[in-house]
Amino acid sequence: MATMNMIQAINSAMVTMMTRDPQVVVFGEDVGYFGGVFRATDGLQKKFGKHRCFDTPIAEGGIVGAAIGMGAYGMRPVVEIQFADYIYPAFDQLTSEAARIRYRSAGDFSVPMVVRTPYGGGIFGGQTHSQSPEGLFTHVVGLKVVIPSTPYDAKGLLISSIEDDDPVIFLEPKRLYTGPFDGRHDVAVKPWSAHPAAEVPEDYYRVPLGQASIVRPGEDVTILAYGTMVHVALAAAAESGVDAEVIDLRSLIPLDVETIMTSVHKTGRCIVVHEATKTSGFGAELAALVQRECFYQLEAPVERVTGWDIPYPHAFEWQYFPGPARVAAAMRQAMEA
Amino acid sequence: MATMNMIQAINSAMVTMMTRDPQVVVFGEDVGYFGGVFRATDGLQKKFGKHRCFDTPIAEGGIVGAAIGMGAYGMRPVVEIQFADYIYPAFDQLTSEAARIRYRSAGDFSVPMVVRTPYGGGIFGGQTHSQSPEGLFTHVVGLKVVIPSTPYDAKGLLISSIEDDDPVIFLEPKRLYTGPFDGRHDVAVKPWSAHPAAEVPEDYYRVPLGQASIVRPGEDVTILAYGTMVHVALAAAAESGVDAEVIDLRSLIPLDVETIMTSVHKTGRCIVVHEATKTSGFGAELAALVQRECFYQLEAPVERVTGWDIPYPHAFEWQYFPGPARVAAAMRQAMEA
Amino acid sequence: MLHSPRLDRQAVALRPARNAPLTLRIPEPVARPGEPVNFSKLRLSAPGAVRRPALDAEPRSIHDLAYELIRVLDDEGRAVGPWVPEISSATLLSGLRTMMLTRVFDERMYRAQRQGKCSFYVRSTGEEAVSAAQAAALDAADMLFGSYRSQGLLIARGYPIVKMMGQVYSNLLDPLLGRQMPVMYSSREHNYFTVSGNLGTQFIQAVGWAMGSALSGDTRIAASWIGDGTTAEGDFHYALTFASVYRAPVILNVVNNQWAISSFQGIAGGDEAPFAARAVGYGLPALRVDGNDFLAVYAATKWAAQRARSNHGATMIELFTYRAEAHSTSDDPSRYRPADEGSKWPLGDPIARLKQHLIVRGEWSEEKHAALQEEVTQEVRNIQREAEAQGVHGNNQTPSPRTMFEGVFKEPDPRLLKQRQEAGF
Amino acid sequence: MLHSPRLDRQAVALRPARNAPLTLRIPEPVARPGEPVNFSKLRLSAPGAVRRPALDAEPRSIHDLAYELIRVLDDEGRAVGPWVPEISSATLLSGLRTMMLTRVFDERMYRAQRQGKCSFYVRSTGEEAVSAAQAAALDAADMLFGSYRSQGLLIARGYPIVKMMGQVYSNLLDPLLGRQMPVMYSSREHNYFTVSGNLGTQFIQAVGWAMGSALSGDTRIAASWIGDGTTAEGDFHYALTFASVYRAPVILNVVNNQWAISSFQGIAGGDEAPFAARAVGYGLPALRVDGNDFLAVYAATKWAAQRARSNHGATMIELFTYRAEAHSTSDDPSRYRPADEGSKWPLGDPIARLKQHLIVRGEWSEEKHAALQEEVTQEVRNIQREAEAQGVHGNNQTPSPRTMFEGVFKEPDPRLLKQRQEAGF
Ligand SMILES: Cc1ncc(C[n+]2csc(CCOP(=O)(O)OP(=O)(O)O)c2C)c(N)n1
Ligand SMILES: Cc1ncc(C[n+]2csc(CCOP(=O)(O)OP(=O)(O)O)c2C)c(N)n1
Ligand SMILES: [Mg+2]
Ligand SMILES: [Mg+2]
Repeated sequence: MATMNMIQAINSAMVTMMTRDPQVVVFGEDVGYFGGVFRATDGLQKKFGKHRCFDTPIAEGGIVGAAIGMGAYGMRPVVEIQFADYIYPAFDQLTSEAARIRYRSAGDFSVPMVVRTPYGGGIFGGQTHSQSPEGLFTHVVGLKVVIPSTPYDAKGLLISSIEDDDPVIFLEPKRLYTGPFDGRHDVAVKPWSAHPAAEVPEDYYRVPLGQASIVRPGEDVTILAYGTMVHVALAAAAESGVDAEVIDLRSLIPLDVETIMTSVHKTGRCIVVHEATKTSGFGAELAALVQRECFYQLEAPVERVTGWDIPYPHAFEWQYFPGPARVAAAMRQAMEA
Repeated sequence: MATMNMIQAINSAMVTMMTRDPQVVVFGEDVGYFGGVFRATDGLQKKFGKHRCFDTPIAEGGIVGAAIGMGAYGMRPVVEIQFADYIYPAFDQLTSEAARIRYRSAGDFSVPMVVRTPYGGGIFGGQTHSQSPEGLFTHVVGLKVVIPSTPYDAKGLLISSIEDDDPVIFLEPKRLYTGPFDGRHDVAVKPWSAHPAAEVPEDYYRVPLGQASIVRPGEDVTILAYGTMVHVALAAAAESGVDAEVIDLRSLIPLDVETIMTSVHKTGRCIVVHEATKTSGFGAELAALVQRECFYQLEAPVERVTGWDIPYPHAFEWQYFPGPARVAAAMRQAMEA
Repeated sequence: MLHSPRLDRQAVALRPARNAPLTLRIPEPVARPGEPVNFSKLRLSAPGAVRRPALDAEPRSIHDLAYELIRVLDDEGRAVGPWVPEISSATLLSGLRTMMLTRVFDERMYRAQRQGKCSFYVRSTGEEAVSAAQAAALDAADMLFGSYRSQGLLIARGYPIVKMMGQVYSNLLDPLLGRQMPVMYSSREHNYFTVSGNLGTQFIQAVGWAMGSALSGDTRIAASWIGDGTTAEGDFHYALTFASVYRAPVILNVVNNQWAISSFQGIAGGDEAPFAARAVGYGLPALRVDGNDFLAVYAATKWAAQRARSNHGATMIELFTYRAEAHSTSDDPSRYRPADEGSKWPLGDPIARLKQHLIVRGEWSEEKHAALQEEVTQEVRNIQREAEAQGVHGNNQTPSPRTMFEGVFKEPDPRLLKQRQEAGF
Repeated sequence: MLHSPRLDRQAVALRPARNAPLTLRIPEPVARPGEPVNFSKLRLSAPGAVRRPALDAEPRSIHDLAYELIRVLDDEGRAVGPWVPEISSATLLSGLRTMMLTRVFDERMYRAQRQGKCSFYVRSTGEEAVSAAQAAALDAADMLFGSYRSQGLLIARGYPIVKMMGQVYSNLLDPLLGRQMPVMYSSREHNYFTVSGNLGTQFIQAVGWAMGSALSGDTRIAASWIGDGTTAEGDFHYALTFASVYRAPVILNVVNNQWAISSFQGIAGGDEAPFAARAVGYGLPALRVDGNDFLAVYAATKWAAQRARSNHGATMIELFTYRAEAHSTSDDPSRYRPADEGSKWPLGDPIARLKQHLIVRGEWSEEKHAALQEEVTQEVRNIQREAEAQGVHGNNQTPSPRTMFEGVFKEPDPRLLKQRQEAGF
């Protein structure tokens, strides 16, 4: 066991898998000698050589296209897209190719690939360093979408993703890299070291895809969240005094429908929280699902607390960010319904 | 007035606008001399010259990128993406650029551009000529998304889209090009000429964006549909004997929330129908919205009848296509709830 | 056009009067329907005229080859010049057979589509030497990333034609379980990568595969094929960039058949510089080859393959040919090009040219050719009968619709189990 | 590596023994931190040595220019050779002032970021001649599609520096209403297109703008700038393809400052062929220019602009320079390149070189230079005071948060009216 922040845990996952499996290769912009702009691949080139971890041209479509070919060859590429905002040039390779190759070839070929990419706001990155595009990928059949909220989960989920034989979009909440940020931007941020989930085994372990985690059991309202918003939801629960059950989805595809349903059946109320813009975000899918499966249990409409339907505005980071106050207000409102 | 099928109506919209506004230019793959693989741009080059309607390299990202620049210059480009399945190479230019330029430049620059593209199945096009990607674009703030279901609407909506000062994704249900296909693939398809909405003025008129149309008033259940599914819903209403109110959304962004809410307040039941895959499709947004705004009126959960969460399989066109039988079954089920 | 208020809205005035108005050039082919065919602008190197550089030549030192045309067969069918390959008569005859089989297969499937037996088909008529000669020049273990017009590669590798027909018919024999449109074959066993309906994507994938092979210390190389029109896609650029940077063991083929559906190759920029020339700018060697000359294609491919196998990296080959038929069964070329353009193509028919060479070589005769023609026709006809017994498109002889809910992921998807039940399968 | 069961799963055996194992090349820069700087591999043409072709030269006939380096200033600061531009001393002095202003501005903003007054900043130190000379060579009505490192273009065009600071501070003066990260300027009035955080996208947009101008019979041309690293994006390829096909009146500039964050230019393929060479393969003329030589940059840009204005179409210019400082305030170059690499850059500092030239020309002196330095420093300091009075990042002196709900579309979005109410603004 070691105490790790989320970057270190992600790095440790790659070290673990590169050690165990010579087919695991890591590449992307600035990930080689430099170790990545967020340091996630720090030391990998030194440790495993420049043929296992190397820099690429600035061409996200090329990175993913090459990874697909390599995956089909038999490697397990783990590629980094420097910011999730820059994943769109790879959109065609991801949706038309990576997601489809197993199905269209009837299993002849497959793409065991992980696309790691930092997402979300909270770092004053403005509209091109803050986006949360997970919703788009959940609509693409053939892609898995995974988002950790703690160092422990980050390592375990990344290992499961690397071992998965299908393409996984692994979105890393960059605001959580160094500490469990709960949205209270005016309060000094705690480092991960104070958090129990910063205790991370140095060796191999898995957190399976498709299993949500109940991070705070409660009776009154179910909060569905992932990534940074898990911590925001916990802060909101504390702030509101509502006995919320906070569920960290951990993977959106596959989705742990059962845990969600069991909880909402119990609480009869549900709030979905994400940082992405509202319209057609993954919150829409969750709300649609919950109202369908728990219709007769629901005592209030499923509420969405999300980013506004605007690009992430640089100066208004905290006015955009769906912080604990907004989530708490939604909780209280749900209780009144 | 003339009788037009949907292709002719779309062509007529472009003729009308190219005649009225010298800034309107049309380009795309095979749209020039040949007039487009679906003939939508037939005759435009001959009529307006090759500087108003021309072929482009096969580079959807290039087409959209060039259109953005031209739009910023002051033209009104109307570009064709040959199949919606091929829009993904343009995804970055659409989402990071076209959708953002007005906002990020605080109005300095804008992108008055229409991207026309045929979408949907029913023509045995397999997984790369049948997709319905509208849901993705509804999640991108800054894009409008328009889908007609009749020749009359197609022309009127396309004119409104061309006159719009913001980027519009104009999705054309290719299965409706030649007739109002209602999903009964084993029945001879009627041509448009027998349909009242095939009466199309040859001159200028608009169908405004953001106004849904109640194509079948009814009391028992609200069906939300667009494109091909409008006709499927009508067939299902007839088949099921349920007194359905069928709403043709016509534009997804902007969305006519009021018409939807008024209807569901009345009927207390709602079914959303689309051909796109289910998870995180636009049906999720509609269901999330309706359950939120009509929670106390709903007598049954909002149901989604959609394509399955698989790539459109060539041999199983009709097993994938959400036809009238499935919609009718959902109607009956909703009535029993 | 300058008077529109809308234009002024975004544009700032200040137009220097000193310049003439700008104009935009819209490229046009030499001839449209009804106009006389004219190939006089084609610059064709003489057979045997282009030098054959060393395998380890510096790319820039051979940049002229991107502007020439490597040809081996002269007008009499003799093999001339430095590019004459070492090639056995058996290989030539087998290549001839592949081409003839491909053409017959194409014709049968084309007719099947016209008879409503399949939804769609794409012929490679006139371009058969590309697949046949390149497959012959590569090893069976090399990985091929073809396009929808690369059926000849599979045929050359001995992939069962009955399976190809099964795929085209989406019938009980379809190895792809009815999931793909016709001609989007896939065969791991034959090292033939699953064909995509999305143009160009396979080009960079082939580079990635080759990178994987090189990273693994393997000896297998990759090859990929795209059309002239498709060179405009971003994937083309990614492929050239990655292949250059990492010196990946891959052959990047551009099949310039002069047309991309209705767009002539000038719409992709082919009039401004040959497609092969693109590669030079990335520091890659490029060969431009008469695509209807089996020997030239074979020789160029061997050169590129040897270069790759010797760790000198990637080569681009432009295969200069002509799409003799419609783009696909959905297309009618008489709407956009002169009907007789194909028959006037100065580089002829690849089958006729190889036949002539074999005759000149003393290995072949008109009679033998006619007999082979009869044989392959009969063979395809028999296979077709066998294939159609297992269903044609639309007659419901398909794999079980249950299967359509399987294989999106390796593990069963719980959503799809539910959806399958809902669908009643 | 060949023993993994996973590898065998997808790969077919059959590996010909006859070949040596393949290897993949991973490019490396000449020197990493702690290693001696070594620029001996740089091939620099001598000042004045490169010919100046006619404006209407066939692109292929001048392909050698993509491999040379146009230089005008010799080591003594004299202007030599065929590229010596007709340029007034006033223009030179104004260019010098632009460069000095840019450098001082950059330094002040860099320090402001270090003081927490802005969230982010990007300097153009060492590359000032690119923007200053190119802006001087273009008309004010020409449309510029810059990158985040093109601040010098705006400064050269007289855009108020106080507004630039307002943008960087996201304060009350910010013309972009706090919506954009620092340095992503936009000014329709100054024909400066809104800068994107997404690399490369502006390249094809510039081509589209130029196409619009040409379609309209206008006389204005477009120019765009991207970095060496960004040439790998698809938009680069789209831009070259469209510019070539339609002969669009645009100048496509690649600012090769040797680094893309931590990746040296070889990772973008610059070691295999100069970036300018890419253009040749598309049939476009390319000039490769000493980017730290104000006169050479000016002359090349004038040539390209005149060519475009005369309807000969697009030109690519590679500006060979060196990124003397960190990529941005988020970067620490000492982690990946030798600390003294910048100071050893053989093509020097563009400000020092132009100063020397002006002195040689008899138009300038050390004293005048020192005075100008003092003047621009004072000017920027005063502007900064003025700007900071209107707020710095994080001190809540911003436009009203209400505004963030406006302007996604031209017409108000009903969703956003509701959301704004919900937000309480
Ligand atoms: C990304 C994408 N865009 C457009 C299409 C539609 N399309 C199919 S084939 C074709 C023409 C391709 O021409 P070329 O590359 O020259 O190949 P050829 O058909 O001549 O072999 C087009 C535009 C597609 N399949 N994929
Ligand atoms: C599409 C995209 N991918 C990645 C990035 C992250 N990024 C920002 S600047 C940069 C390096 C660019 O280098 P270069 O093009 O050489 O320009 P320079 O910074 O040297 O001026 C990278 C990778 C981005 N902004 N956009
Ligand atoms: Mg072609
Ligand atoms: Mg750079």
